[in-house]
Amino acid sequence: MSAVTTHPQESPATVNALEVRGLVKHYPGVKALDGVDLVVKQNEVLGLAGENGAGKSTLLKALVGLVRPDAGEIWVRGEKVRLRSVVDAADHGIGMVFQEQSLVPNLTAAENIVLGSEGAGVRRGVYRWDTMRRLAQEQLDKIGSHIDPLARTDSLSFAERQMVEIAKVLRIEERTSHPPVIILDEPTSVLESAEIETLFTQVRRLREFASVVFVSHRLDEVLDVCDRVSVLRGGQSVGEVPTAGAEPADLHRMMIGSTGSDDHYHDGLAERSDEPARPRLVVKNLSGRTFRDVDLEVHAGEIVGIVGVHGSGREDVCRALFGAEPTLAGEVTLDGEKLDLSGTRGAVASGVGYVPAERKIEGMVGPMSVADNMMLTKQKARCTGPMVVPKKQATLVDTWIERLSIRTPHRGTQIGRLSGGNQQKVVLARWLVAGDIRLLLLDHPTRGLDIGARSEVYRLMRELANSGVATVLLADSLEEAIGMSDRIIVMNDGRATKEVSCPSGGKPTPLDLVKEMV
Amino acid sequence: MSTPVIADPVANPAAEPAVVTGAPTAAQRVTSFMPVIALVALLAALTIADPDFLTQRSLTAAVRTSAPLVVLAAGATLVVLCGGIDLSIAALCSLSTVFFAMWLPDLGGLTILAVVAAAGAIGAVQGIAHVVLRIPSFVVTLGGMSIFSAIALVISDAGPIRVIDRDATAWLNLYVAGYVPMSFFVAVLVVAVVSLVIKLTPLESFVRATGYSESAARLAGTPVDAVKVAAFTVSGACAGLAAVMLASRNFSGSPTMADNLLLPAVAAIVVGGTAITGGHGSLWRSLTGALVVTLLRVGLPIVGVPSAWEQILYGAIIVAAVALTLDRSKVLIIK
Amino acid sequence: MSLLDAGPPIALVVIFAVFAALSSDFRTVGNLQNIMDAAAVLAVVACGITFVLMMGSIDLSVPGVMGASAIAVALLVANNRNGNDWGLLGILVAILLGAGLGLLSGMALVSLRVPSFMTTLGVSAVGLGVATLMFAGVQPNIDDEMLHGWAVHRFLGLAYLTWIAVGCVLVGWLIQRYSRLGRYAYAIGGAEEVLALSGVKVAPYKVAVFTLAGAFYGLAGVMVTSQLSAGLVQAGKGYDFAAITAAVVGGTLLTGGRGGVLHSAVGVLLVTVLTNGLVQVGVSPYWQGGVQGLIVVAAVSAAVLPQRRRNQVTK
Amino acid sequence: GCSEEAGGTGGGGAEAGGCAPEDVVLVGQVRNESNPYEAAWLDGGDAFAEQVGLSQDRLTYDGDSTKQQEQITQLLAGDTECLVMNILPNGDSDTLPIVEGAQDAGAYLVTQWNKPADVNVTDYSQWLSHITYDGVTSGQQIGDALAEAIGGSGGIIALQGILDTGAAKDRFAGLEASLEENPDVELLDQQTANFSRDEALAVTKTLLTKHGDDIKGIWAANDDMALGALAALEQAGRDDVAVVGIDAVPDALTAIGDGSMTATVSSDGPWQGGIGLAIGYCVATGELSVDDIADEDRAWFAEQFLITGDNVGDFTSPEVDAADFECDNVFSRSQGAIS
Ligand SMILES: Nc1ncnc2c1ncn2[C@@H]1O[C@H](COP(=O)(O)OP(=O)(O)OP(=O)(O)O)[C@@H](O)[C@H]1O
Ligand SMILES: Nc1ncnc2c1ncn2[C@@H]1O[C@H](COP(=O)(O)OP(=O)(O)OP(=O)(O)O)[C@@H](O)[C@H]1O
Ligand SMILES: [Mg+2]
Ligand SMILES: [Mg+2]
Repeated sequence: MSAVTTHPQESPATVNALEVRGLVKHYPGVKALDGVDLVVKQNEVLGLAGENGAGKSTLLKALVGLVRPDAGEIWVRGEKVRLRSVVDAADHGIGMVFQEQSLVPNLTAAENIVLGSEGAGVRRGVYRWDTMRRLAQEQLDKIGSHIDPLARTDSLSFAERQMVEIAKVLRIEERTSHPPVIILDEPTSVLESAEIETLFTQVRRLREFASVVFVSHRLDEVLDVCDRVSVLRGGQSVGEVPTAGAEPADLHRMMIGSTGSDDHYHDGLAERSDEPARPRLVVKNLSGRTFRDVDLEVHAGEIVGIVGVHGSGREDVCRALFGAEPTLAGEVTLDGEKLDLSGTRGAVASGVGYVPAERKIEGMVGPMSVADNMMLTKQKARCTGPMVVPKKQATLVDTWIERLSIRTPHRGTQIGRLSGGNQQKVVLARWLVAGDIRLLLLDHPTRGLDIGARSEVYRLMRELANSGVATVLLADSLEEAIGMSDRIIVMNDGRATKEVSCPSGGKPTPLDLVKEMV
Repeated sequence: MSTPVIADPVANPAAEPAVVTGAPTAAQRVTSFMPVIALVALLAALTIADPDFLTQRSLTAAVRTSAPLVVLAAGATLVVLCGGIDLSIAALCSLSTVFFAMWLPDLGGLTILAVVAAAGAIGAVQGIAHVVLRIPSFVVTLGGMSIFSAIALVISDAGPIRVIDRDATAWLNLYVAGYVPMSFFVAVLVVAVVSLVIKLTPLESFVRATGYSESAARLAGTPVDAVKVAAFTVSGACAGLAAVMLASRNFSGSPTMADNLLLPAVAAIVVGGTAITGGHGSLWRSLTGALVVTLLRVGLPIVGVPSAWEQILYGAIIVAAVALTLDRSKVLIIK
Repeated sequence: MSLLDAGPPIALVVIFAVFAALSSDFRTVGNLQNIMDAAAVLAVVACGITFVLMMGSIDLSVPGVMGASAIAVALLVANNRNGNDWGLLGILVAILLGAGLGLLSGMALVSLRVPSFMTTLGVSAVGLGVATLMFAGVQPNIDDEMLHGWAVHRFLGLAYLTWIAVGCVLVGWLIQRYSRLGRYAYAIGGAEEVLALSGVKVAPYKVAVFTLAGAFYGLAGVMVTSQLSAGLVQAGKGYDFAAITAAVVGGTLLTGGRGGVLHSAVGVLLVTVLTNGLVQVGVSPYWQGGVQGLIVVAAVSAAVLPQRRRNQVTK
Repeated sequence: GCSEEAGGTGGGGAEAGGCAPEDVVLVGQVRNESNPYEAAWLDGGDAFAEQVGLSQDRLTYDGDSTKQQEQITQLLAGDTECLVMNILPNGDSDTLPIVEGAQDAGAYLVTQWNKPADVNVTDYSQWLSHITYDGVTSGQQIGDALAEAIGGSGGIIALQGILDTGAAKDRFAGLEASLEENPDVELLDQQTANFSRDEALAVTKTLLTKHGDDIKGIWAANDDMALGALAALEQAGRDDVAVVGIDAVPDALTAIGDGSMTATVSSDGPWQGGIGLAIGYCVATGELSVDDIADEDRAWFAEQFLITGDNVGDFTSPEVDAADFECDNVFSRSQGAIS
């Protein structure tokens, strides 16, 4: 290969921090990586964009030794390497924040931060808690986090845990004398705007002495924080763009290989009938452990967003409406009938659907097939009498795989092997297969979805709404809430404090909402 | 309410041709046959140790012997598939032998049904305690184990009760087609019926989803609690049926009769390759596992392995058998 | 301290108070000493098994390991079977034998990737076989004054063996809190896959935990030999489920990542107080097991009651 | 269709006496080899086998009733024509299926210790004999010895065996009989320690704190429990309590020798291991015919001795005596038929 001979390793000044050539990785039925090339220069922030399943995580995992590529080469600072493990990668100065959170919940934040490279924190196998705390504090200070290092990780909020992850990966700095390469796989998908800002400050600080690879499905973020963006499609590199002057639409075009629509909230599809429909969902004085006296009405065909900061109680309201969180008082009716909230069964039977935020734990059953996951709730749809009819199931599942363009080798593939976005589509499809859904509760339904998939989910939501489904949406971002909702309820400290009308054409700005939220 | 209309998706430019099917690969097929391979290997080894072991009479005796264990293990497999464990099966089986012996004079031919129903009901009570009180099944059934033993001791006045009327269970001692002991036939029938019911209905997804990820199953609206209670009920009923087999074989019921079958039954489940963590496995695997365990229990001493070495070999072989049968692609973390 | 941690101690106090109210024999100093002495062996076993349970594994090897070490120590210290008189060294060797059997469980777990349920069940059988081989039909009785004295001599009212158990709990607690082994065992129960992602090789720690547990069981076998002045193959009979019960009653979760040595120590006391109390109160021997089972279930459900949540997973 | 018998062969009592001595297969089965009494039993069986130039197959079943049945079933599925079995059934309820199995298969069977009272040996042709010790008598003998040791009055506690065994029940009945004779002896408490040394230790400790100095004696249903009780007494610093047991295991004899234990009753393990095989061998080889065995020799109590400090020297090393196993001598230790 000529690239090897022309590799500029002789001139250290221009040597690349990381270079990937022709990386190939097969999974049964999938070519996750199909000859990917990638260059990460010294002191740059490289964005990595691509649809769900494009191979981003696989590529990055190869860079930290978690995935053994079938072919191809990885060069670190002009030196060809073989990465066998995370430790190996760390020794070469490469560290990663994983897409799915990877902290040990029952250890302290400090232990998680130093895990695997305790250094002076452990001497001869004995813990030195003070040192460990100090080491962790140093890392937390770097990112300006005020988390108590000795707090148990499972007592922290999602966003705080994400900060711990970032603090943890920054320990790479202590490990090598070389400028490190730090990989962030969708670090912002669970953060709020203020936290995202902190993170970006940190990423910019990192650029001073390190290289960063940054993955996000929010293309505006990518353009904001990165110097250059490399785009993957179907396991292949399709090009690079400098971010200066680039538009999200340009990136999107490269990602999908054709022109995408600009109106990805599909506002045009929104149909508002003017006849005053009877409200479908009526919630009166609902109280639970973390919320109190919540009133809420959702009409058939309406999308109602609930916004609020962490701890506002909106997730619990959502779970309560599905019978997955105990309520202390209040009344909930669906189309005038009292909803049985003593467990999830009652809600499901009444035509309520719920898509949880923690997809991996609560949304899907990893080792089961796409088909089984899709049919888990609406068993009747694949049965004749008490019997499952494989033919019926196959047709139904394949239809929905196609309708939602779920990228899976086969309906029998384990869902755990799909990319995050495709997993989410299967979870959504679960509520749609029977066509009897009346109320859909969506908790962060687009978390981790690429822009195309997200757009499809939005269109799906619109079409469901148009066919009469009432939707409660806990959006991933304020923009999404505004873009999708007909009305927005603001929650604060467990109470619904404000209702903002949000009709097509008369949308509030994010700032308007933020004012109400704090 | 009609199915929402969804437009055709935009053409999928990077879609790779889907050549893959959901059918198991050759390697997966082999792993699902591993329990049988382990069984055959063990049989071969025993035959080499003592050529007389491989006779029709000897094999018939072995499968006849295994029947209660097969039934016990098959029932408990359901609980294990749901992610729990049932430690009470053996004690419940002992208690059921006492029931059987006590009720037989009054109920006659109906006793079998009555015992199976009673044991099923007791299993259901444990299942309900487990899902309502939210205590781990390990604890509930550990408690159940000692409670059932105590009840059995008290009602039997701490002694065996003779079964005088052997007619009610005489059919269990017949042979199907001249060679297959009826009790084993019944055991296989139970495995087949339960397996089929599960396989052909949504129960399979319910059970596996509950075992792999209970919280996801619950949030998908799966009747997790009902499935668990049902699993415990079947497990209890199977303990009752095993008790009928044991009592008919021993011509008596006794408060400690089956107590020692707990670990062999659980070993049978695991040797069959069912994941003790739930989700993955099957009743067929447990059937094979029970045969392996039975062969080890009776085969080693019969071919002349001395007592101390018998235990050492037993230990080594069950570990080796599990190493062979466990399908690790379905069980990511081995605890 | 969370409610889960507080439940078992409260249950212990309540049960203790109930028995004290019901029986004057129960609330004597002598009986208190007796309870502590009776808890000693179980406490040592529980120390070991707690580390295994913390990892989310299970250990059924107790009967085999204890049996092997009990016979081994009886044959190594001064005894009626052979001329050995190794004293402390013999005790050490017996403990090492226990550790070795634990190592075997651990190695089989990580190298053959067989679940601990099965490897430890297998190792238990192996241990019993080895013990039976060493037993060879003639009961070994110990003449070693020191080992024998551990069960007989008292310090501050408690037998030496009881102090050894207290020492084990202390050491176990220190290991759990201040050693990497202990914390990693805890972490493995919390999220094993994450440790691997962080570049920690889990396998050696798992093996080490089983080895450590085996050493505790070995010591427990030695203690039983000391109490009975004789090496019994059945020295560990019943201690497997008793120790698991104690650990679970104390608040250690079988799914791992929760609980600890102190929790288990409370559980051991609870179980021992129950056994003792039921005899003192005069419950019929037929019913004792049943009543004990009932109270264990009740205690655990009372302990989990305050922290029950909807959609919580109970396995 | 269904049939009664697998594969045809087997069944039916083989004509007694048809076996050449070298064709006889001797099998001894006990619970386990990890206690001295049962290990000695199997050794006794070996000794007899050697005497007739054969070897004994040693089977153990870990005190697991099911496993015992499974082993027997498997054994009987093999060649049974000249099979002689000397079996220790795990409990009363385990005897009948073994007997019926042997009867159907035509193997020669001798059982010991456990037999339901209402099952008659004479109803079977292959079940040659059932031998046991009179548990009521032994329980009573040691009860009396205990009463004497504590001077005829005072409190005692009883450690019961596995509750659902005939031995435990008979022995306890013997104690009750003894208590009637000794009205001043009071049974303060009774608990089960399941024939186990370890459990006896714990239970005794608890009872010692419960009843304190009221306890003058401990009645244990076997020596293992008596030895556990002795350990508990030592740990409690008590040397004023008399202890009695049953079985005459070597450690108990030592304890009686040095005065720490009061009495036990002999059960002669090596003899038991040999005698069952001997009876079977004699019938199998035709030296003895089942029809010639007197009814009172089909189910009988074997001779037993109360062992105290006075006569312990005579019992310290039980030896098998080849003469006991001669065909015309096999019933010489009979104390009469089981009533
Ligand atoms: N362990 C695995 N086994 C089988 N297939 C896999 C495995 N991991 C990934 N794949 C497949 O490889 C492809 C690339 O997945 P990858 O996770 O790299 O996508 P991604 O670009 O990170 O997507 P997302 O944006 O959704 O995170 C997908 O088709 C996925 O199904
Ligand atoms: N200063 C310290 N010194 C020693 N260990 C500490 C210290 N701080 C925290 N730890 C360890 O970190 C763990 C988590 O601390 P925390 O007290 O918050 O948890 P916890 O809920 O009490 O857990 P647990 O009850 O299991 O100990 C503790 O179990 C403890 O072992
Ligand atoms: Mg990804
Ligand atoms: Mg704490």
